[in-house]
Amino acid sequence: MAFISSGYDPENPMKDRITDIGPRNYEEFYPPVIKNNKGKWLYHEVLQPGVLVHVSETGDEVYTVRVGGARLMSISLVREICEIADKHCGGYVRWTTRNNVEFMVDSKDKVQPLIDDLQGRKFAGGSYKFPVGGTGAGITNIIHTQGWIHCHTPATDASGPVKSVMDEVFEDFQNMRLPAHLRISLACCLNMCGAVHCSDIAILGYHRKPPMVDHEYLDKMCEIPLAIASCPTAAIKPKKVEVGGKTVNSVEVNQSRCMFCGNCYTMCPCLPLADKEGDGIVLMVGGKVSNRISAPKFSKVAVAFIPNEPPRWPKTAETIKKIVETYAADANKYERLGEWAERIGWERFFEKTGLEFTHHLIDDFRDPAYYTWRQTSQFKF
Amino acid sequence: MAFISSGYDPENPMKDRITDIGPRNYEEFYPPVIKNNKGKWLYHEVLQPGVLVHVSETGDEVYTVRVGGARLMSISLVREICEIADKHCGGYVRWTTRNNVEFMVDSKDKVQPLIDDLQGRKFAGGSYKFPVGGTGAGITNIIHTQGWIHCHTPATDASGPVKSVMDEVFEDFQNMRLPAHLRISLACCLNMCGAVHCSDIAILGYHRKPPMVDHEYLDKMCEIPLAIASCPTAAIKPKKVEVGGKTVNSVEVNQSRCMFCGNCYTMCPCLPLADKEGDGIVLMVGGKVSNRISAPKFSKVAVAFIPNEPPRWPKTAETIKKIVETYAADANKYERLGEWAERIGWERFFEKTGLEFTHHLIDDFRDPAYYTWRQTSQFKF
Amino acid sequence: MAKHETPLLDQLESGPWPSFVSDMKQEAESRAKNANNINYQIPVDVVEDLLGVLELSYKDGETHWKHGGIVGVFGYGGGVIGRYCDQPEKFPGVAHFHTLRVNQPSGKFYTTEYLKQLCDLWEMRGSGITNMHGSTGDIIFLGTTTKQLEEIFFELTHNLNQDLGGSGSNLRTPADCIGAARCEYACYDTQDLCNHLTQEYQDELHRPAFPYKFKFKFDGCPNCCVASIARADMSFIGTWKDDIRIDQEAVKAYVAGELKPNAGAHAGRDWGKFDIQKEVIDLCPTKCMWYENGKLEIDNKECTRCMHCINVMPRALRPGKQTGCSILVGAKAPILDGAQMGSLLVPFVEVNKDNDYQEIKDVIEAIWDWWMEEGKNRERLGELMKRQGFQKLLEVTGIDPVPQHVQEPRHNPYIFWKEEEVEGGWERDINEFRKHHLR
Amino acid sequence: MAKHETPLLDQLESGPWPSFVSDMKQEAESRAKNANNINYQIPVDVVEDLLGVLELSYKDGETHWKHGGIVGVFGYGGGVIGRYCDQPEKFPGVAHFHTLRVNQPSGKFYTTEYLKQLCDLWEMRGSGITNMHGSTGDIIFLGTTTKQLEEIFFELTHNLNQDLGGSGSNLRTPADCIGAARCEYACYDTQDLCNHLTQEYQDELHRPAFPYKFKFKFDGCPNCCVASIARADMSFIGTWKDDIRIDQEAVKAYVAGELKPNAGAHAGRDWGKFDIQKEVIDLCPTKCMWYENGKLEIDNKECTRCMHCINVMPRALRPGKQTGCSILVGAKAPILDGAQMGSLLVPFVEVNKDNDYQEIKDVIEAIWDWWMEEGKNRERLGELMKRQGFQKLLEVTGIDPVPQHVQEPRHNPYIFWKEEEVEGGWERDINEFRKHHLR
Ligand code: SRM
Ligand code: SRM
Ligand code: SRM
Ligand code: SRM
Ligand code: SF4
Ligand code: SF4
Ligand code: SF4
Ligand code: SF4
Ligand code: SF4
Ligand code: SF4
Ligand code: SF4
Ligand code: SF4
Repeated sequence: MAFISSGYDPENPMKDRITDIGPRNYEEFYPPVIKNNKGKWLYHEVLQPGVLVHVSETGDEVYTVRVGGARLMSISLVREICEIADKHCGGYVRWTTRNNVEFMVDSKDKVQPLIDDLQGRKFAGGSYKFPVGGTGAGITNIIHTQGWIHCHTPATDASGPVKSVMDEVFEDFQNMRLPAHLRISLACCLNMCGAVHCSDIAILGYHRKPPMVDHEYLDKMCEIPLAIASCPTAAIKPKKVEVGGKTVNSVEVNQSRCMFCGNCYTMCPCLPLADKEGDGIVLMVGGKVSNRISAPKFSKVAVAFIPNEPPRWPKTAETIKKIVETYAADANKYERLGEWAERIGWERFFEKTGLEFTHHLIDDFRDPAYYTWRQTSQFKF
Repeated sequence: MAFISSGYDPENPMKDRITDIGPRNYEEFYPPVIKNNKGKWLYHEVLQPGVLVHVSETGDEVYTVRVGGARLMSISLVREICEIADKHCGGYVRWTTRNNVEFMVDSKDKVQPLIDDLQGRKFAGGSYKFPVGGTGAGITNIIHTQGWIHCHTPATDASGPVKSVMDEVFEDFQNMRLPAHLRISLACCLNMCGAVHCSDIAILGYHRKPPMVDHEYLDKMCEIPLAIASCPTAAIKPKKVEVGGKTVNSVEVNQSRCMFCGNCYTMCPCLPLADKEGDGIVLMVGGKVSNRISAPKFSKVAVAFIPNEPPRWPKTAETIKKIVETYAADANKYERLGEWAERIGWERFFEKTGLEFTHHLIDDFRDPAYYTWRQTSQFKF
Repeated sequence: MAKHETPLLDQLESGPWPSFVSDMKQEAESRAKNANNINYQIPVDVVEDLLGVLELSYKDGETHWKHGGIVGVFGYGGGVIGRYCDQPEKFPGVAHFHTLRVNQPSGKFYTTEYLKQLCDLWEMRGSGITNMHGSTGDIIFLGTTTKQLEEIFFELTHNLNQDLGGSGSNLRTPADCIGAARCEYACYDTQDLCNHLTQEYQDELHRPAFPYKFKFKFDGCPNCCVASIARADMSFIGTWKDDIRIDQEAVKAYVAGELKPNAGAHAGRDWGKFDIQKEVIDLCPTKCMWYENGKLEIDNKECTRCMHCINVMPRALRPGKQTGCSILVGAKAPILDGAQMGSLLVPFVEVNKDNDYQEIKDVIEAIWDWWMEEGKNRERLGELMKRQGFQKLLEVTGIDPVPQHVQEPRHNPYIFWKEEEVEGGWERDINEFRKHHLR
Repeated sequence: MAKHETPLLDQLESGPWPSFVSDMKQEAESRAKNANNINYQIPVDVVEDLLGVLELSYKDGETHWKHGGIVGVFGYGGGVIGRYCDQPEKFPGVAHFHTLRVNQPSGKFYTTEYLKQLCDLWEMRGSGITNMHGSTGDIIFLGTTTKQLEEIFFELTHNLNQDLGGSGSNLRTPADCIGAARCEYACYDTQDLCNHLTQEYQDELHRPAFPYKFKFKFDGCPNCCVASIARADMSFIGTWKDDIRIDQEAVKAYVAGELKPNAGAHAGRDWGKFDIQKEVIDLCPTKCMWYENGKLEIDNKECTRCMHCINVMPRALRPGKQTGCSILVGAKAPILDGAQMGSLLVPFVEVNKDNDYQEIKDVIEAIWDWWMEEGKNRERLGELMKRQGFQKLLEVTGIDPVPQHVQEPRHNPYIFWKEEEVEGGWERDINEFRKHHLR
């Protein structure tokens, strides 16, 4: 492993330095049919799950084949994508906002060969490399975050639960039988790197044990005032502690005020929360971001806790499946999961899905909690 | 004015003392037709504005004639009510939860003479004593409070604005042309002695100047810690002040944090807020308490301030009239004012009523304020 | 001639609505005349001075009443509101001008006999001015002197068999809608429950032991004619569990236009022919009704008992027979942190006269125990609920959480887990942790 | 044979959904083989160690990554997330394992030529593992050593004409929906606005001068395909001012069943014949549409541009021609005080390429000035808005309050009047007051 210089001179970092050039210009990357028809599209159609056509006022058409993928991708896989794009799509490809890959061709006859090629490719372990789907009233790719693969704050993994859940609902990735589209997202901790707070179904990693305090190192590794200020519930106070005969400056956590947000740990590595038994998953449901029919909505907590069950998180996957099936059977056409729950009432949501309603689901966080209680005599038995 | 003893002996207050006997039992006061048919009523009908019939499964009927009244009543007027009740109703009468008076008779032929008698009586000044009305889809009596007639915290009068507004909307007291019933309430200060916070139209007295501090007397007349604790925005701090060469304990008001609630004045008379120019009326609209169709709603601030204009508060009365007329013309049958505003959108409410939307109407009080801002791209131009 | 000129107030005599000014003037005159030779125990010109001080407020745009100070009757901590004029020299008749709160009878029915007794008493020992009624529900005797308070109380209790209502950090005078007495919608006997609890809790009503005021209100059905849901720490709202009773013939009569929709409440305008689809079925908030082959059908399981259909067609529809009430808690006016509606605590409870409403009292007393233990000075129940959480309320009342308790589940995941709920507890050893996770 | 046993991860290879484990294994193998004789600049077994540490987490139920520490490229305060393994001895290949955020092109279109260059660079100087893409939008290079950071940056800028994205208290990498490039609904050119502002604000993107992170996202219409309203401090959502364009012939074709509703998006189930009344008109949130005599009519003044009808009948309905965007501000994830959606600040602004989007920049810069002045450390714009009030936001941006700013007016009357708004000001003399109001 010999070091090879890029040309960068550490002694003289400013030499030839190029900065602030930003990303490549999008125009360089448009396939010709896109370049020629940008802003001129008249309408589209979903021809089959995963396949769209857009028709331009010029008469041009673009056919899009969308495939799912773990967004954690090796360069081998990216190169395979390039190979396919070179073969079928003139060397262009795109990613969607939900980490699917879109192959575009400019005429109908190129579609089927492309699909066949994509569907035919499998990993050694047997899973699809490029399953076609993810359009319309179905389930598309799960937006997710790092989990145990790269982050220091997760309360669950990301890629593993995503794979498990997508396996469970895979048919709905390749079908469009749901009342409306259903978006699942995962965030491995409360930082919620994604739009998890507004998803039809949100899988959220959550801690349930207050931080341990690594007194011996805390003052060396952290800024105590920042650690204290970081806590939204003011659960952290400064404290002098005896460690190995020496008095050190440290902090104390008022455990009963802690709601396990991990913000203190973000600010100070001497306050770790992670714990095998404490950590797990919160399921939230009924959020949305589109402004279609109803305004965007936050997801609501439907299951307060499911333990982490690596490698396949069966209880999480099952519960989601149950919610999806109940929704599929009961909602009206065009009705998002949250709109359905509101129409039938949350009391019916719990009855129909068979999920247990526990005291954890009642809001008790700050003033706005009050607005979620029932301030009317209207309810269903 | 010779003192006449009731029998009470101040030297021996416990002598013959009777306590905790509570109110008179309701049964003593039921007219026979009520006593006989309690719990057996089958249905009712509003025969004309102010006149109801209730029909019992026994075949009995009770006819109710409802009349409006200033709830501030002299005993002369109460005696006159008794006289009427003796004459027409066998010596029974009742008050409603909105301070109207109800005369009940047990057969139809007694109704018209009763109405004629009631409508015929006028005060020397020319106003009705007992105007018949207040039923159904109209405007009934205004719930109100003390104002300048008895309370120490009002920012407006009660009886005066009520008289002025009722004069303005009097036709709707004697008609039932509105889309639904419309309830107006008045509270002379933020303590809101009434259901003003959930009224179709709420007239609220409001201060706009922070309390003055009567340093010289404060420590003598108030408990400083209580005064400080009373302030919901923590605007009050202890302070030592020089008064006439002496240092006294007092408090200081951080004026920019004050929202003029008067709670400090309730706790401490040395913090008066009342001010001729500062005080006036806030108009709130769209509240309701019934659970009919939609859940109960809070009233929303529609006009941030109208100056007090005694004796007839013309701007307040006019503005209310304008709101009523717009609502009457635009709402659907059965639609309460708040339901109407929500259906058409508040942007239309302001457009149609011609009321000005000012920055004061945007919530900025605590966390829940956020939920009243517009979190969607849906709006009307 | 009047004692004080009242050019501003005089302008409130015109117009159709009953003029309180005219009424006060007639009372002032009546006192001045004293046709019945009453031995007035407070100044004869009290009403004139009241008009005078009010006129001054109209001129100044400010009240002329001061803080009350502690006046009352011996042994009671409520029922009297002290009041003093800040211009006593100009208006000596109202220099002291306290109100008494006389506990109204449930339902507010009266015999004239009783009313007249009240008038006689108040004529002699007070201003002769009342509020019929105060916002909480009491009969308000508006203005007397300190010395008369005990006298009035003595006469009330001895001659009128009548007690005072509440004020201060007490249970306040409970109030109810007319209910079963004259309303076909009533799901329980509001008068009886109101009266029973008023009598049961006389001690709480008269002797301040609470952190702040506490109010009960009783509505016979979800129409809420006493506005309980908006202004009672505990609202008892009638409801039912079984099916809405339907008289299909009467439904047809409505559809045919033979019966007036909403019992004629909309008769002031021509709204066109009654349209059951538009006026009832489409407005049902749960969309659980349909009209087919001349029959109205209701999927009662989905009905939230909002009353709309019943209100529109009272001769065809009636609440079910398995009636009781829902209990909502925590409503209050805006001081300090904003107004609150009542929040549903008990979805359904039978209102059982036979066991003296024991289930209901159990809920009341559990709540009081909690509030008296935990409530801060001047903290209403609703505020305590906000501060300690709805969960705590369920805990102290021993009620199981059900989805009915919420309009929607929380949208923040900030769940305050308790140590005993978490496997393995909270105590951990940082050094053990560091074995697997180097610094 | 693999370096580490991964019995748990192996179970994630089965099932239809693409297995990230299989993919990582293929990369591990490819590196081990090194068919192209790459001179790997980080350990060849990096992916094996990554699998190993992940397997350990699956066993332990806890992450094995530590805090980052400050690593980055010279002169930039963002673009790199430092990361260290807490078991470096067991997994030396990932002992340092920093990510780079490579600023994706707007719209996320690529040529394979460019992608292959990225792959080559990342193969030699990094783990060969990426995220396509990160949640904010960047291309994520997942894992390299500190030493390689400058090398990669040098190659990116010199050979790929490509810069890093944002991290830290910076402007974060802006992102957009596909918009006009391939979507008929787009009301403005999201790619151009996204790219333009990214370029314009390179300094803000790379050099932390803000209290905390700040995000832009660009949605071409209210469908919000980049979820801007939920996760951008400033969301630019396309909309229009004039009328929805209607092709009545196409409407008829939908009604006749010749065109598939919602462009075929519901084809997976038999929902029965298309019913324009039920599926479009009744679901319109403002009820501003009706179908009469074979014609669809829209009362456009009442339309709130929710997109539903257009989504259902894209061949018949199109957004108007007078297009632009709404700007909503303050969305964020739940840390610290709860999640926020964007709140409407600018109901409508033209998106004007010709003047380099100056009106939009004016809003952005006014907001930044305020936030940089007043924002506390780690306070997002949304939180500042909550703390100082929406009024303040209007003030600093010079925008007039309009009812469009609120879903509903305040229900508490706690208005913080300013002294200059109140006649006579606030200074008063208590002794003057006491002349009229005795103590
Ligand atoms: C490709 C993509 C944009 C991009 O820049 O990458 C996209 C593309 C389209 N969206 Fe989207 N949406 C895309 C993410 C989203 C998101 C964002 C998200 O989920 O994170 C949303 C908001 C979701 C939410 O509300 O939670 C979104 C909400 C919509 C809606 C509103 C649907 C609703 O019922 O609320 C429509 C309208 C429709 O479906 O008819 C729509 C419609 C469309 C159309 C039909 C627009 C058009 O005419 O081309 C495109 C094809 C839809 C399809 O897949 O059936 N798109 N769309 C994104 C594909 C993601 C994926 O790989 O699955
Ligand atoms: C007499 C009284 C009860 C009492 O104990 O005194 C009463 C009596 C009736 N109410 Fe009420 N309501 C009375 C105050 C109320 C209140 C309380 C208030 O306004 O402070 C409300 C809640 C108002 C609100 O939501 O803001 C109230 C909301 C209703 C409703 C629901 C109306 C709605 O559209 O939301 C009905 C149903 C209806 O009108 O069909 C109703 C119906 C009725 C019926 C029809 C019940 C019956 O079958 O007898 C009674 C005659 C109604 C009429 O006047 O047209 N009553 N009613 C009260 C008369 C007040 C007055 O003098 O005007
Ligand atoms: C007399 C009455 C108004 C009226 O004209 O009818 C009244 C009068 C006063 N109320 Fe009230 N309240 C009256 C019903 C109410 C109601 C309505 C109700 O009970 O249904 C409310 C709203 C409901 C509630 O309790 O939340 C009400 C909410 C308040 C508050 C605010 C309490 C809160 O928690 O937000 C205060 C302030 C306080 O307690 O310091 C208050 C305080 C007062 C005081 C004692 C003023 C004070 O701060 O000392 C007033 C004495 C006025 C006087 O000089 O006579 N009054 N007060 C009502 C009692 C008459 C009766 O007994 O029937
Ligand atoms: C890489 C990425 C997740 C991913 O797997 O895709 C990510 C990863 C991290 N985020 Fe994030 N955030 C990422 C997109 C987001 C998003 C989504 C978005 O931008 O649309 C959000 C929610 C939107 C928002 O900004 O509110 C998000 C909200 C957070 C927060 C909470 C911020 C808040 O104000 O509530 C934190 C906590 C913090 O800043 O300390 C955070 C912090 C972090 C840190 C830096 C952890 C930390 O506390 O130091 C994570 C580093 C993980 C790692 O080791 O690589 N991340 N983070 C995303 C960035 C990739 C990219 O550049 O494309
Ligand atoms: S959600 Fe939390 S654990 Fe997951 S990547 Fe973001 S910061 Fe890390
Ligand atoms: S986890 Fe959150 S609530 Fe708990 S101590 Fe840390 S910062 Fe405070
Ligand atoms: S509302 Fe205020 S001013 Fe009016 S009576 Fe009640 S406490 Fe007094
Ligand atoms: S009026 Fe209210 S906000 Fe102002 S100082 Fe007094 S208690 Fe505080
Ligand atoms: S609340 Fe119901 S029961 Fe009571 S009077 Fe009103 S309608 Fe009748
Ligand atoms: S009571 Fe209300 S919810 Fe029930 S059927 Fe009638 S209208 Fe519908
Ligand atoms: S947000 Fe609108 S314009 Fe952008 S891709 Fe989605 S549907 Fe098209
Ligand atoms: S865009 Fe939405 S609001 Fe406008 S007409 Fe269509 S469905 Fe109605």
